[in-house]
Order: sequence, then structure tokens, then C-alpha cells
Amino acid sequence: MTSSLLSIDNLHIAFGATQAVRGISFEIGHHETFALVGESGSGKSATALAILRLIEREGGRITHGRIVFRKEAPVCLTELSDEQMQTVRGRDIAMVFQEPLTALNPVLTIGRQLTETILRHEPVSQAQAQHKAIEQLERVRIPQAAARLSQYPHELSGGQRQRVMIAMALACNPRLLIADEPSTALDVTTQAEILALIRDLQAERGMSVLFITHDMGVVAEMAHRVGVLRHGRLVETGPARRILTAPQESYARMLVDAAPRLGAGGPALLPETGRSPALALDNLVVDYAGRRPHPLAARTRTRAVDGVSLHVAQGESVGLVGESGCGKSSIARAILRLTPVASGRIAIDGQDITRLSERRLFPVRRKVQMVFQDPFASLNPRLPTWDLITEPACIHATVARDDRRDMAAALLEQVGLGAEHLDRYPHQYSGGQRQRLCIARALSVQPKLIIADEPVAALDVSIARQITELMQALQQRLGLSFLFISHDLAVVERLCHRIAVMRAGRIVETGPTDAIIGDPQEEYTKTLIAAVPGRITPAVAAVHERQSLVG
Amino acid sequence: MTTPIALSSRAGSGGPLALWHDAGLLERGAFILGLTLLAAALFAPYIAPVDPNAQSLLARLRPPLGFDRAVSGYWLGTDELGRDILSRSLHALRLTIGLALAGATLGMLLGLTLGLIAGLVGGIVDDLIAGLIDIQIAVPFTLIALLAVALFGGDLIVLVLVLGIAGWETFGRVVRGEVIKLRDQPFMEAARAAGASPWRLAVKHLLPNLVSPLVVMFALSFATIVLLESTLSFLGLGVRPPTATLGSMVGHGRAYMPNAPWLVITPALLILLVTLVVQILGDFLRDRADVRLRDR
Amino acid sequence: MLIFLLRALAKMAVTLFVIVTIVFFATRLSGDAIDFIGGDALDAQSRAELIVYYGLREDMVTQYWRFLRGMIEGEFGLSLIERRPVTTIFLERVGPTLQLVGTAILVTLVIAIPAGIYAAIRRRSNGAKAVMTGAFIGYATPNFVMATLLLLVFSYWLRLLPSAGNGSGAHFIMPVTALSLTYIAALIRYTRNATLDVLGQDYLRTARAKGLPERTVITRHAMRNTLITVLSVFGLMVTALVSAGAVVIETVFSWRGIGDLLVTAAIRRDYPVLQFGVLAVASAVIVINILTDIAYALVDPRVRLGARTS
Amino acid sequence: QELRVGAQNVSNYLDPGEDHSNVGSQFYYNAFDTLIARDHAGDGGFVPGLATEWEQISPQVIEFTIREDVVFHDGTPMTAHDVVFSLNRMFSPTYPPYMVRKRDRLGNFTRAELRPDGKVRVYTAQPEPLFETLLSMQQTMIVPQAYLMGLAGHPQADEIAAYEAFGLAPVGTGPYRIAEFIPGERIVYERHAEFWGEPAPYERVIVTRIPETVSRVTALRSGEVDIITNIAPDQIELIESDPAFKTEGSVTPLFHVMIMNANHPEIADPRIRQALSLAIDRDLLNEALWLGMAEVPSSHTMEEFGDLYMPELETFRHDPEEARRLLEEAGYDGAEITYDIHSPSYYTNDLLAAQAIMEMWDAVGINGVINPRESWTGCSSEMMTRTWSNPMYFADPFGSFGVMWAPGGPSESCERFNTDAAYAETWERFRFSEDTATRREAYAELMDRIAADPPVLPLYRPFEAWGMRAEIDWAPAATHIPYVLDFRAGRISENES
Ligand SMILES: Nc1ncnc2c1ncn2[C@@H]1O[C@H](COP(=O)(O)OP(=O)(O)OP(=O)(O)O)[C@@H](O)[C@H]1O
Ligand SMILES: Nc1ncnc2c1ncn2[C@@H]1O[C@H](COP(=O)(O)OP(=O)(O)OP(=O)(O)O)[C@@H](O)[C@H]1O
Ligand SMILES: [Mg+2]
Ligand SMILES: [Mg+2]
Ligand code: NI
Repeated sequence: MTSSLLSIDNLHIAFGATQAVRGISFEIGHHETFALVGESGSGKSATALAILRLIEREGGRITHGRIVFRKEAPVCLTELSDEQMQTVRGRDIAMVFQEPLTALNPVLTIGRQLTETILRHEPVSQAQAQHKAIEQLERVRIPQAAARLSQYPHELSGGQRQRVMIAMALACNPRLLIADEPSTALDVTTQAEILALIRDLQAERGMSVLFITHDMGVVAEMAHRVGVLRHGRLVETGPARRILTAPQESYARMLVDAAPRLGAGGPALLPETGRSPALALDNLVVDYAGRRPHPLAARTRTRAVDGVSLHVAQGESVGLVGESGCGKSSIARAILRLTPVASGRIAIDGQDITRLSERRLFPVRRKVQMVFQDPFASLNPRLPTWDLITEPACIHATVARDDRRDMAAALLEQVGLGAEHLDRYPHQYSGGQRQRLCIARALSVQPKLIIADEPVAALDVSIARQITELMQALQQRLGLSFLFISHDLAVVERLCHRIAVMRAGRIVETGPTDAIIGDPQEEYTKTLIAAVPGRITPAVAAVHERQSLVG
Repeated sequence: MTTPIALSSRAGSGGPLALWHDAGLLERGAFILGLTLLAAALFAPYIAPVDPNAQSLLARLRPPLGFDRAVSGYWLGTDELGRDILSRSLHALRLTIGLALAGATLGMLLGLTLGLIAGLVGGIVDDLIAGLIDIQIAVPFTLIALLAVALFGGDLIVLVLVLGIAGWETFGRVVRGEVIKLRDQPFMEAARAAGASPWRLAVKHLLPNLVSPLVVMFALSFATIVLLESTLSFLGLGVRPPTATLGSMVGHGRAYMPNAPWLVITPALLILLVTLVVQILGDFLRDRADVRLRDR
Repeated sequence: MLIFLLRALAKMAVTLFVIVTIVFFATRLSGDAIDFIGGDALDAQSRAELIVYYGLREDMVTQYWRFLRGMIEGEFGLSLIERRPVTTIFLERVGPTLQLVGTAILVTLVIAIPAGIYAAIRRRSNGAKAVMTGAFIGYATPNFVMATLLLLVFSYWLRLLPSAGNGSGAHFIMPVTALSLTYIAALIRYTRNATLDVLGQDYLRTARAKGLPERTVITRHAMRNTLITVLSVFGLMVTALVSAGAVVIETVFSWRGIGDLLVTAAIRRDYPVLQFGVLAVASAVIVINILTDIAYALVDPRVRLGARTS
Repeated sequence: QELRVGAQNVSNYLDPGEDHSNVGSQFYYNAFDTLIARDHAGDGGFVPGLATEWEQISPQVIEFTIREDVVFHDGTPMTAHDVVFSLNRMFSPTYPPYMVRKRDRLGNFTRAELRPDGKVRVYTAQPEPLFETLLSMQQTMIVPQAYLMGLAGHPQADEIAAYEAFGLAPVGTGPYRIAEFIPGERIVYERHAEFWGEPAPYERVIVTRIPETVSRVTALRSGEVDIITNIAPDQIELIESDPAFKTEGSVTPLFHVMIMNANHPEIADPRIRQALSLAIDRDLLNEALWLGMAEVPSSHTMEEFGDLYMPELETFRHDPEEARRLLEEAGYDGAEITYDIHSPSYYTNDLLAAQAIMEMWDAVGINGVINPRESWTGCSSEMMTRTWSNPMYFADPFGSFGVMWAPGGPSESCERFNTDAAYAETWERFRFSEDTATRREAYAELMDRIAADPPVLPLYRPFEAWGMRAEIDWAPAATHIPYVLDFRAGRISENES
């Protein structure tokens, strides 16, 4: 493959004294999509940043290796000066970053940020650039593209922001697009749209893509070839179909096997016990105060949850799914009385807690624990691990002061972390480990009910698997109930007895897991399930492979 | 700030040894200098060669040893009443450090408490405290000091109170802002969901997150108070003579700057050193507390 | 915006009311104007006559009402010492102070912000260290020492610059230098911190990934965000300059301004001057605060007026 | 030709009748005249001023012949009406600030009267030995009636507002008119072309306030001003080290004093106050703080008092042994004795002297504490001891000691000084006797009384210096009251060297 667009040869990257990437080599052909998968922290983003030579700015260093880019003549990117790189970045190689929320400048308009890329690389006038920017936005299917130019990033939804990022990256028709987890934060429907978009654009413009993800379903849908990265080394590279169907190396095999697949079937329904449910929601309504439309008007109200009734029996797991912003987290927050309830009733273990005073609520808090959606944000960054994960126990005095460290060690072991982590602070963990800390914290008081809000979203498949298995084991041993909120239907299927599907603040469909996944009744549920990537696995992969060989 | 910091020491914690290890040359120098100044201040009564208030009226305004007209025994010369500048400076250093520490601590406690309350309670209480902050900023400090001294006398306690009050609003403002920013963070909700009381929320969860801004502000406030006190002395509102602070020595000595500059040089230099040390160490601690900054 | 302004004005009124009340009573409880007006040797009868003459005989509450009524009618009375309308006296003084403070603010901005950004971008360079050390020293030198030093060097020894008054441009050099040095030092430190914060942000990486030259990355993407952070600090500094003012500098450079006026009035218990002066300065400070808030909302699209957190 | 003066302070108003401050006294002599003037270029004897001649008609009446062709700065001619008005506004004042001056120095005067022949007669209640002295005082300077009364809008009515306004726009008959006056900041004098006497030597004199000593010295050196005021002995060398500049100075007709509250319980015992006084080594203070240039008096007396100068009296002395003895005798228990001082520093060297005095007290076992106050302690009964100054308002013991320690005067009415019938009787003799010997005798008796139950200790007559360009020939005249900036003809000149 001498005609490959990019070839990486024995790349080494170090952060300070630690070696993050230790000699990887791979090539990306013209029109090809190369997926880089692997463990969280294995060096995927570092590799991407190295290609753009932005790694130095992040405190890293390319210690060894060559990155050769062939547009007309081959250039060795590792040998270019920063000035020379500036003409490569954005024009030849563009990148979509992992986190769209922080990757856009909050104080510049979308239009400004878009046109400046165009103006930088193409000899056009301001007006032409403006025009081109609108074109780009339309191409990524942002509604009312022209009006968006004067908006600021915070005025767009997460999915829209992600699309702006992509529009920006594609503005100058780059030969190579690097997309680093472009769909992690998105719900399945939005994710599907974005993936389709990248595929279309690729076909339209014939560019190559370096796609970084931890979602094997996405790999199946997008990639021609795949590289599996672990501990900074490429453990296996090959055509997507082969890697997905017959991985050779043990880690790659594990990764592929661990990937949950929709339709694998869920746990059997629990028999009716007649005991009062662990959680009962009765016609729950949650409103948020919005802004005033004009100074003299009353505040508008956003109805986030609009009459939801739901039961979780003792020992049962109920999955709550639905598109982003449909009100899932709001339900969770209402159950914990973190947000006021407009009307309706919440009962825990048969006790109505809807209007309980904070003092009377105190014993109830022990029974209900929550794993928050964003683990990093829900851990106090200044408290050491042992203190963090035993805090509920300390508050509820279920542990003596002197025993807290012992208890913390035991909890850590339960979630698969070692006692050497006791004195670490949250920032010293990887995303997956943090999520496990949240779970450990929830377990510290032996609750009856755990509300888990996207507990595995940030984890690569192998670790996600570990966690769900832990949850199941606990459920069996302690009779815990779970309200499991997720946009990952495959995980929900594996874990939950029943599923409730939400849309725009209402529950549109409830039923046993197999029934919902296998035979959805509602139109919305059907769309949701259809949008799950990777359902078309082997066949599509084969098609992609052929294309890449031809191109 | 000055030297690349090894990754092995990423932890925000670590004993004094780790601190020392992380420190650059500048920080180490500042640390040693700080200790020396502190020791000099603490042991001033033992190391000062003579009584700081003892006058020798007929040997006024004599230069340091080595210059014409110098009097032996007075290493750094004598002041406008023939007092030993070295002894006075040492005692003044002691008082100045004490005053600045007391004032900065008072300001911090006051500002922290009110800022926390304003941020956490909100509503009317918040408006009241914010109003108080506005008042404090809007009335010239010299005026407040003047009225306080006139109403309550020029005792040291009054001075400490005045100096403490001078700084509280900065603490109050910043703390309040931070609290408002932090109070709806998921980790605060997590604690609330676990049943944490408001007191626990404030002390256990907010306070640790306020430490680094507090460190910076404390360092700034310390320096500001040293300077404020000298401004007050300049206006004749500082400590009562013959007691000396570095500020009052500079304030009184300033009139003699053209013909007897040594009256000002020693105390001014000490002020410079003390504030410099506090600033450098404050910056060092802050830089260290900033996780993201450390690796770049 | 309207609601914000109305609220801000209402708050301002309350704050000002509290301030003038405090000042009114504190000045009267803590001293007596007559001793200054009459000189230091007064027999009892003269004293009594003067007290009547200066309208200080009524009990304090009556005086207070009179003062409040006057304030509402815009009638602030005559200085007890100078017998001129306090407004005239104040206007005479406000010009020099505004010139001095305004120039100092300008100089501070022009020097401190680039220096601070430089110190952050080249964090480990010797130049940055020099800037920061300079800032430390600038911050740690009492401004009257600096003022006197400048005076001695440039007027006394070198005879280059005029030492007193505010006649020409040359008169500005030393007072402005002495006054702004502290603020420059402080602002450099704030700017450096804010810039360091911004430099760690992901959107700068995005900007670089677009192929923008480093200069553009800093000026267009970093600086704007830095300025937003610096703005609130800067607002505080301007208010400090206006209120705490330049008393010391004004004295050393014989610059007749507000600072000198207020302190002198306080010492002499020239109540009308003091009350009006405090009222005016406090109003200015509060207005500056409001302006800062508005500016903040203007440059930071995420901020809604009235919803600012800090 | 122009003269620029850097003054430590500039008055806030300029009304010679009301003012008696040290700041104000600098500025009147250039712009105003009295009926009787003094020969300041010579021995200070009385010479014709706005009156060409005067005659004492009886012990209680004096008659003046008013000078003609005198023109006020506003261009109107001065008449006898103006003289009568000027004097009567002080003799029977309606404006409260004048009442104070009437009481402390003009109490004996009843009225001025215009005679049909155009002369002016001045009457007193009791025989007045000090007619000439008092009528050559700043407070009896002549002002224009029509102009002054017109200032309030109703030229016929005697309105307080008119007097208030005059202080901001003063008009007199002196060689300089006040062309510009910014209270507390600037006075610009311009030559009064129609001055009746020898024309002013300068076209303009500009006085600017430069409060800081260092700034004043700098302004002189950098050529911004030609003369600067209030130079302490410590700074003299600083100016004289450059041959282009010099200083001129003299001991001032003014005492820096320490006063003691005779009615404060802790120091009510006269022996304690005597001890406070005896403990202070004033010669050492002079030697150290004034480089020996000040003058330490043995009694409340100065050479300027003329016939009543009595250096032979020994009212105040230094005797620490005696102080210790008296303290013991009085049973002093080490109670804290506060020494109030104005802060920021008001008199030259006051803070230094205060600190030195504390050491001297300490040496005899007095527990003294400095109490800096940003305002005058006024008549506070809590005041124990404090700094003060006792100027010579006019050249007589009455114009110095008398202004403050008269029966019913400011000290007594503030209840920190007590007099009795005997004191009052002696006082009458001292004040009104036409026989100098009697007056001397009475004054000596008063001094004995002061020594026995001391309310005051004159520390020294300070040495005040002015710095100036070496070419300027000016020096303070010994015959003036303190601080007068006298720039009249014959008093100042510049030699081209
Ligand atoms: N700024 C940094 N300083 C030090 N180490 C870093 C830094 N950034 C990343 N690392 C380390 O380098 C390794 C590779 O990080 P990288 O971001 O490339 O991981 P990744 O494969 O993208 O993971 P993820 O799936 O979580 O995004 C990790 O072990 C990480 O801890
Ligand atoms: N504090 C708030 N103030 C106003 N509106 C809010 C607030 N929190 C959430 N909302 C709105 O309420 C709706 C439901 O939000 P919620 O967080 O419950 O969504 P979700 O289903 O958890 O979405 P996601 O999958 O993205 O986490 C959204 O439209 C959101 O914009
Ligand atoms: Mg990554
Ligand atoms: Mg959510
Ligand atoms: Ni450092």
C-alpha cells in the first residue's frame, strides 16, 4: 500500500516520564476509514494529536517515529516546523475533538469560528466565506443554517454543537478527517444521524477518516479497517470484518466479545411478590423555571417530566431509555428530592416522600442511592477516595470513624479497584474508575434502591461489562432494585427485567425487556431500536472492506 | 512555575518534603528567607542589640556603620530620635507580621463566613451581604479608618479590626461567587442526596474547593495590609508612637529621605521582602493546587 | 435590561442611603467641627455662639432630617470651613482626580494586560520571570515611598520633571507612575492567571487544529476570554482607585484632588463636604460596578444581566 | 516680575478680622493696612498707616486723622466711613466669628465714631494702655464698607452672608490686590497700582500650597518656586548644600507649649503638674531637635514684648530631682498620663518632642503615653496634657499669655484652668494699668501663680526657616507676628549676582 495517504511508522509518545504510545505503525489509504479502538487511556487521542503535531501543546512529546503524509509529494509531518504545520492543519488534515462542549470558543459566534477557518486556508472574500459557512452548516443538516451564524455555542444543543464541529473540520475539504469519539455524548438517534453524515460526506468528497471510538457497533458501521490499541501498542490491525468476526489477539477478542449486542436477550421477569414496590411514581410532574420572555412577563416553565407513573419492584431492574433531554435525569433528581416536584407522588418502600421535610427525609436517603450521570462532576475533586466513598455511611452513622478506611478498602475491592487507591483524588483516576467510585459510594450504606444514571457511558466495552456484571451480582446477593437510565439499549437489555421508554417527558411504552426489544409497539420505540448502530454487523463490514480495496 | 515538575509528584498532597521537592530555586529561596524573617521577628527581643525605644537625642540621624558620623553600636544608624534602627526594625517586623497575619486572618474569616452564608442561603440574606460588600467598597478606606480611630481610639486591637475589615469584602465577594458557582455542581447534589447537612456541605464540601482562591487572596491580603498599615501611618492613623511598625517607620522616615535615606531603606526593604516571600509562596501553593496547570 | 437597571438603581439608592447615614452619625459622634472652625482657643460663650451659627445646635435627628431633605432637593449646603457650596468645592477637585485616576487606569491597562499575557504564554522564560518579579516588587513597594523616590530622583537630583501641581503633561508622569505601579503589578498577576486558565481550554486546541497561526490563536481566541475574567477584577480596581483613591499621591505631588479633600474634610469634621464627597464617590463606585456588570454581559454571551454569579 | 511661593498651607478664607490662625497670618499683610502701622524694616516702632496721625484724647479715647487718596483694590476711594465700619464690625460684632476675636482681644473697645471734622474716634470701656498695639493688629485692618455689604445683594443691610462672602473675595488697601484666590490652594497677588505708599516690588506673587516638606524642597530646587515656607532645622542643610539656594530664619514669636488640665483628677494636685514640667529638659530638646536654634524661655516672655520682656523671671525650669520629690510627696501612683498630640503632625517636631518628653517623664517615674488624635481634644474633660501653640498675636504679654490665660478666657471656660478673685485682681492690674512698672509687677505675680499651679509649660520658641533662591534678599522681620509673608517695598529685593 505505497499509495496510502498517511503512514505512521513506529510512533512513540511520552508525557513527561511516562510512555503513552510505544511504537505503533499503521497506514490509512485514500478514501479509507480506519478505526482506532481500545481501552480507555490506551493512547488513541494522543496518536490523533500527534498527527496534527498538537501533542506538544498538551505536554506530550513525540520521542520516536515518523508520520508521513502524502498529498502530492510525501511530507514527514514530524519534521515540519510549527509554521509549516499551520498550513497542513485544517486544510489537509482536520480534526473533530472528543468533547464538543468545550471545543468551541464560548465567546465567539458560530459564524466567526467557521469563517475564520475558511478565510485562513482559501483565498475568498469575507462574504464568500460567509456563504460557504452557511453551505457547510446546511450540509451537516443544521436547521436554519444562516441564522445560526450569529449564535453562540451555548445556544445550541449538544448534537448541534457536535455538527458544527464537524462542519468546521470539513470546511476546507481536508484529505484526512480525524474524528475522536464524535458521538459519545449523543443519544442513539442523534448518533445515527452523525455517523450517516460522516459516511455521506466521505463518499461525496473521497476523503480518508481516522475514526476513534470505543463502541464496536459504530466500528462495525463505519470502518474499513480497524486497529486495536492497548497500553500504547497496536495489538492487532486488519480489515474490519475480520477483526469483528475473528479477532486473533486475546485482548482484541475480549473487546469484541464484551461488546453487547442488541437482541441477545435480557434477564427473565421476576415473579409477582405482592410486597410494596421499592419505588413507585404516581403521575409525577417536574417543572423547571425558565427565563422571562420579556422583563415584565412571568417566567416560562419547562415541563421536563409530564405525568410519569412507574414501579420498580424489590429486586427488580427497570431500564429507562429515551432520547437526550426527554426527562430521564429529571425523574432521578425528583426521586432524590433534588428538584421540586410540581405534582404527583413518589413512594419509597411504600412510604410517601413527596412532601417530607428534610429531617424526616433523612432516614429515607439511606435507602436510595444514586449514581450520577457525570461521575467526574459528582465527585468532590478535593476529597480523597476513602472519604468520598464512605461519606454516605458516615453521614448515616453506619460506620465508626476509625473503620472508615477499612470499609472503603472493602468497597473498592467490590468494584475491582485496589486498596492502593484509598488516598487518591478523583482527578487521578480514569473515567471508568471514577464511574466505579460512584457505584462504590452508592453501595456504602447498603441501599434498597440504586438509581443509576448512565453509569457506563464513559467506559470502554470491557470495563462496562465488568460493571454491569457487578451490578447483577449485587442484585442477586442483596436483593437490590435498580432504576437504570441509559441510552445504550444493548446494555439495558442485558441488565433489566423491564424497560420504560420515554419521550418528551412521558412514558410512551413499558414492558418486559424481551418484548420491548423484540416486538416494540410504539413507533418511537421502533425508531430508537433501529438507530442502534452495529445491528447490521458482518455483512456491511464486508461491503466496506471491498470498497476500501477498490478505492 | 519555574521548574518542570516531575510527574511522580502529581498528587495534590504530600508532606513538606514533597513540597520542598517540587519547589523551584525561587520558591526555595523564598521559603528560607521567610523562615529567617519569621525567626527574626519571633526572637526580636533577644537578638535586637538595644531597646527599640531607647533614645539618644544627641545622636540623631546618624548613618549606618561605615559612613561618616556613624556611631558605634548602631549598625544600621539611628533615626530621628537617635533610636537604633536595627532594633526598631526587628521589633517592627514582629509587629508588622503579627498585624498583617491577624488582619488577613480576620478578613478571611469574616469574608469566608459571610460569603459562604450569602452564597448558600441566597435571597434576602444574600442581598444584604452583597449590599454590605458594596458599602465597604464605596466608602474610601481611609475614611473608615479615620472614623474608627476617632470613635474607638487608636489601640492595637482597633487597628487589627480596621485592617481586617479592610480586606473582608474581597474575600466575601470571591467566596460568594465561587459558592454560587459550586453550589449546583453535581457533587454538591450528590452530598445533599446522601443527606449531608448545610453545615457539612459548607465545611466539608465547599471549603476544600475554596482553598486555592483563599490561599491566593490571603497572600494578596497580607501584602495589602502591610501596605495599608503603612498608608495609615503616613496619615498618622497607625500604631501609636513610639511603638513602630515597618509601615510607620517608613511613613515617619519619608520626610528624611533626601538627607537620611537609611531611615527608610531598612524598613522598606523588609516590607518588600516580607510581601515578596508571601507572594511567591502563595503563588507556588496556588500553582500546585491547579492540577491542570502543573503538567504544562 | 430594564428590570436589571431598575433593580440596580433601587439597590444603589438603598446602599447610598445606608452609607450617608453611617457617615452622618459616625462623623458627628466622633468629633466636633467647632474646634477646627474656631481655631484652638475658644472661650465657652464663643463656642456656644459658633455652634448656633453653624447650625449644629439642633439635636442630631433634626439635623439628619434636614440633611436628608436637602439631599433630596439637591441642596447640599456650604462647607463649614470654606463657606462655599460643597458642590463647587467638589467640582473644583473632581477634575484633577479624574485626570490622574483616568490616566493611571489607562496606563495600567496598556501595560499590565500585554505583560500579563506574555508572562503566561512564556511561562517558563526568563522574560516572564523578570516581568513577574517586577510585578512582585511593584506590588510590595508602598506607593508613597515610590512617590517620594521618584520625586527625589527626577525632580530633586535630575531636575527633569516638575514636582508639584497638575499644569502640563510632564506633571502627570510621576504621580501616574507612582499610582499605577501597584495596580499594574496586581493586574499583571490577575491577567497571567486568567490567561493560564484559558490556555488550558480545549477550544484553543481547536483553534490550532484549524491551522490558525499562533498570533491569531492568542489574540482572537485566548485574549477575549482572558479579558472577560480580567474585566471583573479590573472593575474592582477602578472602584478602589476612585474610592480609596490617591490620597497619598495627591499629598506628595500637591495634586488637589478628591482624596485629599475627603481626608481633610474628615479630619476637620467639615460635615457638608464630607457627606457630599462620600455620596458622590460612593455613587461613582456603584455606577462603575453596574457598568462593569453591563460590560460583562456585553462581552460574554453566556451571561445574562442580573444573573451574574460573582 | 514675578515671585512664586510654595507654602505648606494656604488659608480656606481670607478675612483679617476673623482669622487668627498661623496659616492665615501669612497672607494679610501684603493686601491690607491698619490705621497704625509698624516700621518692620526698622525697629518696629509705630508709624502712620491709614491714619496719618493720632492723638490720645483721654485714657479711653483716641482720635485718628484718616489718610486721603487711599484707594481700595476695587478702585473705590477709602473714606472715614470705611474705617468706622471696619472697626465697629469688630467692636460690636454681629457675625459670630468676629465675636470670638472681640472677646479674646478687643473686649475693651466699645465703638468707633466719625467726627464732623472727618476724624475718627475710638472709645474704650476702661483706660487702654495698648491702644496703638491693638489698633495695629491684623484684626483691625481696614476693609471697604460698600463693597463688603454689597456682597450679599443688599448693600444697606448688615448681613452675615456678606461677611461670609468677603472671606472668599477679599479687598483691602495694601500694595498687592488679591487677584485670584482658590481656598486652600492658591493665592495670586498682583501689584495694586494705586497703592498709597511705596509700590510693591513684584508685579505678581503666586502662593501655591505644597503640603509635603520634601516636595517643597524639591519644588525650590527644580525652579518651580522661588521661596518655600516651613523649613525645619533638619532640612536646612539640605537646601544650603547647594550654593544657588539659601535659608533665612529666626525664632518665631510663638511658643510651642504643653498644657495640662488642672481639673483632671489624676493631675489635679499641682505638685504632679509641677513634676510633669520639671521633668522636661527643654534645653536638650532644643539641642537635639532644633539643633540649638530654638529658644528656651525661663518664663512666659519674649523679647518682642518690649517693656514687658522679663527674662529675669524663672517660672519654668528643669529639675528631675525636684520632680521625683514632688511626685513622691503628692503620692503619685504611676497612673497613666496621656499626652495628646495632633496627628498627622501639626507643629514642626511635635511628634518627636512628644516622644522625647515621654522618655524624660519615664526617667522620673511618670507613666506617660502619647495619644495621637486626628482632631483637637477641644474642651474634653478627659484631656490630661497635650501639645498646643501660644502665638504672640500682638506684641504684648496680653497678646500671647493673655489671650489664653485670662480669667474667663478659653482655658478657664474649657475648665482646665482655674482662676480666683486674687488672680482676677492681678490680671486687671496687668491688663489695664497705664504704668508699665505696675504691669510688670502684676505679670510677675501672675507668673508666680502659674509656677505654683501650672497649667502650661512653654517648651520653646521654634526656629522657623524659609528656603529661597540665593539672589532673593528676604528674611522674616522680628517685629511681625509669626509667619507673615511680607513682600512690601523695602522688605524684599533681588540682587543680580
Ligand atoms: N496531559 C497529559 N499528561 C500526562 N499524561 C497524559 C496526558 N494526557 C493523556 N495522558 C496519558 O496518556 C495516556 C493516553 O491518553 P489518551 O488521551 O491518548 O487516551 P485515549 O486512548 O484517548 O483514552 P479515552 O478513550 O479515555 O479517550 C493515558 O494513560 C493518559 O493517562
Ligand atoms: N435545571 C434546569 N433548568 C431548566 N431546564 C432544565 C434543567 N435541567 C433540565 N432541564 C430541561 O429539562 C429537560 C429534561 O432534562 P433531563 O436532564 O431530565 O434529560 P435527560 O433525559 O436526562 O437527558 P440526557 O440523556 O441528555 O441526560 C430538558 O429539556 C432540559 O433542557
Ligand atoms: Mg481520548
Ligand atoms: Mg440525563
Ligand atoms: Ni513554578
